[in-house]
Amino acid sequence: MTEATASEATASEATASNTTVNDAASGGAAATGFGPGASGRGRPARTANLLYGETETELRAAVRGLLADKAPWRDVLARTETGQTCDDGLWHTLAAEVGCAGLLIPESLGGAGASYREAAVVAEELGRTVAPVPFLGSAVIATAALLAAGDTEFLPELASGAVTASLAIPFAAGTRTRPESTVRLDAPQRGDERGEYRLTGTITGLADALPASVLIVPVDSVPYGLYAVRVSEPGVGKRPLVSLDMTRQLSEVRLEQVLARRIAAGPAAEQAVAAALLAGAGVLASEQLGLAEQCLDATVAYVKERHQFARPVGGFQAIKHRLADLWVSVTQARAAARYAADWLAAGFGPETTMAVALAKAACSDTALKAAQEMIQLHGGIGFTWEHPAHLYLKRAKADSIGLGTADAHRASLDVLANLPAPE
Amino acid sequence: MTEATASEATASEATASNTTVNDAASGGAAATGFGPGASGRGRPARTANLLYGETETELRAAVRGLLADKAPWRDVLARTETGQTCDDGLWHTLAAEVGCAGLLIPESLGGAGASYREAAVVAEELGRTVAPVPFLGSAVIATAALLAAGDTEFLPELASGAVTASLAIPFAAGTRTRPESTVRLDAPQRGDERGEYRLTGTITGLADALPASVLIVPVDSVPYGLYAVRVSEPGVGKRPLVSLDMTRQLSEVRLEQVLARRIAAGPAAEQAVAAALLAGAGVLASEQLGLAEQCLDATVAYVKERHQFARPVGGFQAIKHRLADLWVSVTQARAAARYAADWLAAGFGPETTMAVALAKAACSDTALKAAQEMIQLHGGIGFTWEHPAHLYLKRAKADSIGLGTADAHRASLDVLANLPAPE
Amino acid sequence: MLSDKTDQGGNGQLPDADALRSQVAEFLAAHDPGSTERLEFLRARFDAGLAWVHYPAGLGGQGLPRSLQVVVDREFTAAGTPSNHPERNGIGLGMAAPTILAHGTPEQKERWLRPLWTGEEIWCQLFSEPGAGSDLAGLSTRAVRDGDTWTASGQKVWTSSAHMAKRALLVARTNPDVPKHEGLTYFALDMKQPGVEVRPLRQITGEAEFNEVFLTDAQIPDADRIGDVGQGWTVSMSTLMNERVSIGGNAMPREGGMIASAARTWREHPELRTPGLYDRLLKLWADAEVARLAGARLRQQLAAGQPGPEGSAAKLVFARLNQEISEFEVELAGGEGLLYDDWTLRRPEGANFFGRNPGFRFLRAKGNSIEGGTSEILRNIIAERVLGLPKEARVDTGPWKDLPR
Amino acid sequence: MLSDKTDQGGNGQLPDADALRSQVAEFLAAHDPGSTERLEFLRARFDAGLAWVHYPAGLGGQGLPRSLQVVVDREFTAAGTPSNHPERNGIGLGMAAPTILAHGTPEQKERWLRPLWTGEEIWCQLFSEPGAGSDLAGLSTRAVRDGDTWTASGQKVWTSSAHMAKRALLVARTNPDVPKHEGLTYFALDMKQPGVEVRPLRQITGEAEFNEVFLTDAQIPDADRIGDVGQGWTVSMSTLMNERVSIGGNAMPREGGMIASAARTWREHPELRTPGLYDRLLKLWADAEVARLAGARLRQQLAAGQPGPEGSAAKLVFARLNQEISEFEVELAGGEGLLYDDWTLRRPEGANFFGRNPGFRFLRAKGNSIEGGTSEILRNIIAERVLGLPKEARVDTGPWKDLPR
Repeated sequence: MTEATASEATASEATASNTTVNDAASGGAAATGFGPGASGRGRPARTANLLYGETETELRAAVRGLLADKAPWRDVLARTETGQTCDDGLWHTLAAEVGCAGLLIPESLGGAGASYREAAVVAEELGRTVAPVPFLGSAVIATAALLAAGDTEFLPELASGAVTASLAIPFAAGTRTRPESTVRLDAPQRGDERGEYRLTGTITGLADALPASVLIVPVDSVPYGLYAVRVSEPGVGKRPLVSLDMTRQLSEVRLEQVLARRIAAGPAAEQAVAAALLAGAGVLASEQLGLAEQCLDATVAYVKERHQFARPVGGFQAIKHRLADLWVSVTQARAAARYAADWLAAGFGPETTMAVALAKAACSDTALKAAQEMIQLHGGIGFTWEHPAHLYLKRAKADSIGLGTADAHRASLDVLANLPAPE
Repeated sequence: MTEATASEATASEATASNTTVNDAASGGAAATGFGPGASGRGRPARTANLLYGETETELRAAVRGLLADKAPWRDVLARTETGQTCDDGLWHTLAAEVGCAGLLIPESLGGAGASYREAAVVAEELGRTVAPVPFLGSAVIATAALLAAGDTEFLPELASGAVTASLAIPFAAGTRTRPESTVRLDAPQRGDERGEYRLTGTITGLADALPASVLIVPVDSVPYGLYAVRVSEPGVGKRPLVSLDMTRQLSEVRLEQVLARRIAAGPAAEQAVAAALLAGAGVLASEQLGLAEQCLDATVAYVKERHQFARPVGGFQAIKHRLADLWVSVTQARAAARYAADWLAAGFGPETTMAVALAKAACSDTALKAAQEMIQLHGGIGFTWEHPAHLYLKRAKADSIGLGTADAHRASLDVLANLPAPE
Repeated sequence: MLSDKTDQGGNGQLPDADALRSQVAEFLAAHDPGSTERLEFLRARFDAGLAWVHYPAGLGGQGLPRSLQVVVDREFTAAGTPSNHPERNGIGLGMAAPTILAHGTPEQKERWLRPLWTGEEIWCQLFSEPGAGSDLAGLSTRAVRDGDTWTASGQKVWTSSAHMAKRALLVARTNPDVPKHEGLTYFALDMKQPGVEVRPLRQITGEAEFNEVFLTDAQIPDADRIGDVGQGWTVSMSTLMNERVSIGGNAMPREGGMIASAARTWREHPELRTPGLYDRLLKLWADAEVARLAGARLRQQLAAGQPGPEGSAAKLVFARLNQEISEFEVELAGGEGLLYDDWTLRRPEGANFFGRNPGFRFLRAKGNSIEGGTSEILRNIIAERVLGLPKEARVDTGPWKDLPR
Repeated sequence: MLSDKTDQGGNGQLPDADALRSQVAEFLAAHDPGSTERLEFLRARFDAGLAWVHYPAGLGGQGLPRSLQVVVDREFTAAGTPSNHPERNGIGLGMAAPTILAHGTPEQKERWLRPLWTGEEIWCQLFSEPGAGSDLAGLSTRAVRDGDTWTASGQKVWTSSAHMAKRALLVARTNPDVPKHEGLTYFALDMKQPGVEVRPLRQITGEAEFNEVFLTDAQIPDADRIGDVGQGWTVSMSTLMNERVSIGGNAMPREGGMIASAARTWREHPELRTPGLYDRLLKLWADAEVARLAGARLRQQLAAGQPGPEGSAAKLVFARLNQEISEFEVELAGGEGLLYDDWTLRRPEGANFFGRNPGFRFLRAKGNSIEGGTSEILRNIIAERVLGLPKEARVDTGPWKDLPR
């Protein structure tokens, strides 16, 4: 079991048992705008907790149990071919009864006052089942925007599950630069006497917007503003789009002179959008982690059962080594995902941006690899419609593009890690 | 043996049997300067011959026989620790007796009047044995420069093996842009009454320069010029460098007011250097191919013999699949190397530049991968000095940098294949 | 450049090409494409030995080198004559015909080859089963003989064009008491009978390009058995050899295949370009072009009578590149890449690896490393047959009926 | 952020850390580092139970959690006390000590642990053989008993610090007539005797970091046998478990390890930057940082009493990254990358993965996927022990003497 040893290299450290993560930079509690910023630089280093806590483990068990019962893959698959691709019933249970909608919302506003660490665990479970609910869009991204904007009107409704919200930014937008808005402010530019505004424009490629009853719409007005729109208002139109991942169907939203309330303006609005996208990318990484784990588990189980040449396919060494490599990737992805969740829980700042970039890059690649191995190692059956593998492949591919690709997040290391690009 | 079929996709073509390579562009016979140029655009497409011809096969047999006899790996290894890292005896036999020095030189100048197709085959065999002879530097690169410069003084001496020449450009130089010269022209700038010049300067990182008795020195004079220097002249100093690949040891050359003859000036000189570097890169690709094949062959042979767990290591499926993948890479690399050799034989032009870029990129990666697999699959023994594996690893790594890295050659596809870089 | 013999292989020009051209000219003079009815014309072409010139005289050919086929095809195409639409009968032409030629009786060749070539009879292949994919020899479909008739029952999968086919190549187990390779027999099954039910098999693309075929006491006259009883494995192998060369080894122009749309999108959409994607594009473009050259080299070897084992390499690389390039293309497309064109169940005419939108190409490419021999099986074949590495220890040598499944 | 129990694992702070600090303070008061002789000081520290606090009382410790060791080490380092130079006795501290503790007799622990910890006695490991690398249990070195003495003969390889070692952990075959795992016995061998010859084993770097050790009738008193006769395999496994956790799983600052020099070169030499290299650098930097986090998570699991199998993952990733990063670094260096610093045969004090020049790091890294368990063996372990996939069919279960070699 040993070919050679080089223990000297390592034994000296091995005798010590340093268990801290020496974070080079550290995060700021206040949300910063786009780009890494520098607000957090001065603050003391903290030690990230990369493990799962008891409360997180309990939450996971509750969510997993519910999904096992309410989101078996055959139902998830069948729903992708209906006119109602979002499972409203499941979402209501998850949001209101389990309380997932209010995880990030302070108790003072009716939420659970938990953190991104718990939200990330819920995302892992949703990734394991590719359940079609707007947790990411409403309970994470829109909620993060409202929190950063200091909203108090909508958050209680979100916490109770009465309202589902969506930030009107295309899913394919990256987290690094402020996406250009395709919505304009109609006269009166400064809003009417009741402080109300009118919005007109079309935004396409939105995730989790179909079930949303409230839209948070950024507008490149002067100043840049964040506006809330109730879809019940006249002039709001939604069009479902045929999406690669029908378990998180994208849509196009049209606004015609729609009544809107401004919830943030200027830097505050910009920071709210930046925080929302960063939080979304960080939590999405955990969704990808859960997806990757499920693909690995399902494939390992299958190759133990599937016989060819009168042997379990999982007994062939080439298959064993590939699954071992995949398991290794998952261990790496998990560390990155937990690091991002823990830093998001601590607030926004350069180290949080770094953590999210590392996690989204690692988890995007791992989830895609896992889904592809799932199909290949299932052989023909994995290539058929009547098998869950393709649901995972499509979700993995869409997630790898959503909220910044692995490439895009690694590119942010130019500033975050001081690795300048070639001229 | 079949999981599914999609023969429709292919059967229609399968019934036909098109055996031609549709070369998009085609080469010009005249040497062009740096960059792909456009001289060849208009000319009719030709069909590249990607196979080995009879004369090439015979030449291979002769060279392989000689090397098996004169360059066993233990001798090659031992020589790397001597003061004489080039095997002059072997080189003389190869150059003069087998006639490898004059392959590219027309019979009218005492050469064999063969082509780059044969030179490439010799390079393959030299790669298989990492034999320390200056074939690439003298019989390919320097010879190509002299041919392009229309020289008649030195080529006969090179053809006879009496003289070994080296182009004074660092091995790490790429083929795409003209390397800056570190040598200057001393007064009189226009040469003296006998048309002789004086050169001063230092060039470092030269391959195959230690055994060279003639140096071809490019100088960024006005006009740009190519000068020939006899090493016997006063003022020439050579210093061997401790090199990663001691089977092709690099060196530094110092010139102090050295007597030189100008053999080309202006565009002619520039074209000569461009042609020499391109030809060198193309033939080097075949050297890498031969090296990769030898690493594969030696490793396959070893894992058939080596027993662990009372089984030949080569019977473990993970090992089998890795060697299969390596074999696949070699088949790809061979096609690219032959394509480059065949286009070089046809002359210089855009398609030749394309062919060399593809070959150097593919063969650099394959050779490095093959040498690394050789070490890993030999286990501990492959990591020891007293085994040939490291000679191949060091040669493979040096070759992957020499005359343009894979990255550098692929980068030239921006123009060659019209794949513009991002802004 | 040198012009040694192998160079002749480079363009398939052999002395009697001209002779053939004049043959075609005479034929066309005798059968005016304009006035002759389509089927009549094709049958006449077959009978004239100008269908597939490498087939024997009397069976549509005249025993010439396969490389001359292209000459004949060019002439007929130039003259605008009716086509036998090979794309509609890929398995018939690519797999059934060579199998029949190699293993069929004179009577079977006589009976089957002409309607096959003219396209009157479409063929499909009943090999794979849910429980027998890579391990084809483990298949369970039973065929029992009673006098001059066989009765077959079982389930087959991954059969393309089964819904259009008149006949099928069927491998069935005729003796479960012997080791698995020895108990198989090969048949030509008439698909148009009550005992044969064809159901569309839907893929991850949403399309149903393939079928499941359920056999329930399907009848096969013993006259339609191909090869001896118990020889089914040998016959199947020759069928599959023909399949393998047909995937991934075809002539293509530069930037043909999957790379075409990726390169086009790159050129037409500067706004989508990023440094990371550029590095991937350059690698993929170069690999695709090198793979194209490797395919060309393979065909030159065949033409020069130096067949090599590189065919398996071609299919492995074809699958890998199709997957990596389409994966790249979806990412390059960004927001567009998150969309799909249509999920409704369709029945395409044939496989279309490079069609529709990036999402479709991405999904369809996943099948390339499974269909026609998984990449894992191909690596085994290369390791064992090309590199001569030891075979896997076998545990399936006992009677088929006793093997774990 | 949350502060659940596991968070305690995050920084190793446990209640009795202060108690320990005062212990150390008392000890230092009693033994002035300035005036006490080095060896005397170290022995006293050992006897005071402040050497390795997780070891039992009387053997240099006091049975405390391993995580508290860092507290003690900090205090002693702060006080500038003499070091036992763990880097010179890595195998002794990392592998021999835990093995002796787990399998040694009280007398052996008494006799060996103190001089081992103080550095008076360096230990090495005699496991691998030319014919037994991954298949350690197949080793051929024989040990024959005659009364209270064993006589050992054979060849061992890859033994670091053998030339400095006083004692060696030796596994030898004491019964060739039983299956290979059952015929092994574990010994502590006195290296300073005529029957032991140590020769430098040169690596591809030019260095001789390891040795070959030739045993010719080397004598071993039965009192130096560790574990029962025939139990050698079990004892070896516990030794190797300690080895595995020690490679690749160590605490590092961000941009520590192999990535450090690559990133520095990138920053300091803008002229070397290319787009292709940039893409590789970003991937490697990100992977290295994630691997660092995975290592930190692994240590948090251990500290929280939730040991996981991730150790094997750490070593696999460590090897892959060291190889890819150093390969990148040589290419980045360009012309400089074609040079080497020194090929002359040297005897380094220990392994130095990250030292010297890029060429050295590139070559040395090739060993990382071989030493301490090849990457292939690690993948087997993960597949079988972590994922529960079927084991390879074994053909080596018969008597050792009858196995093919």
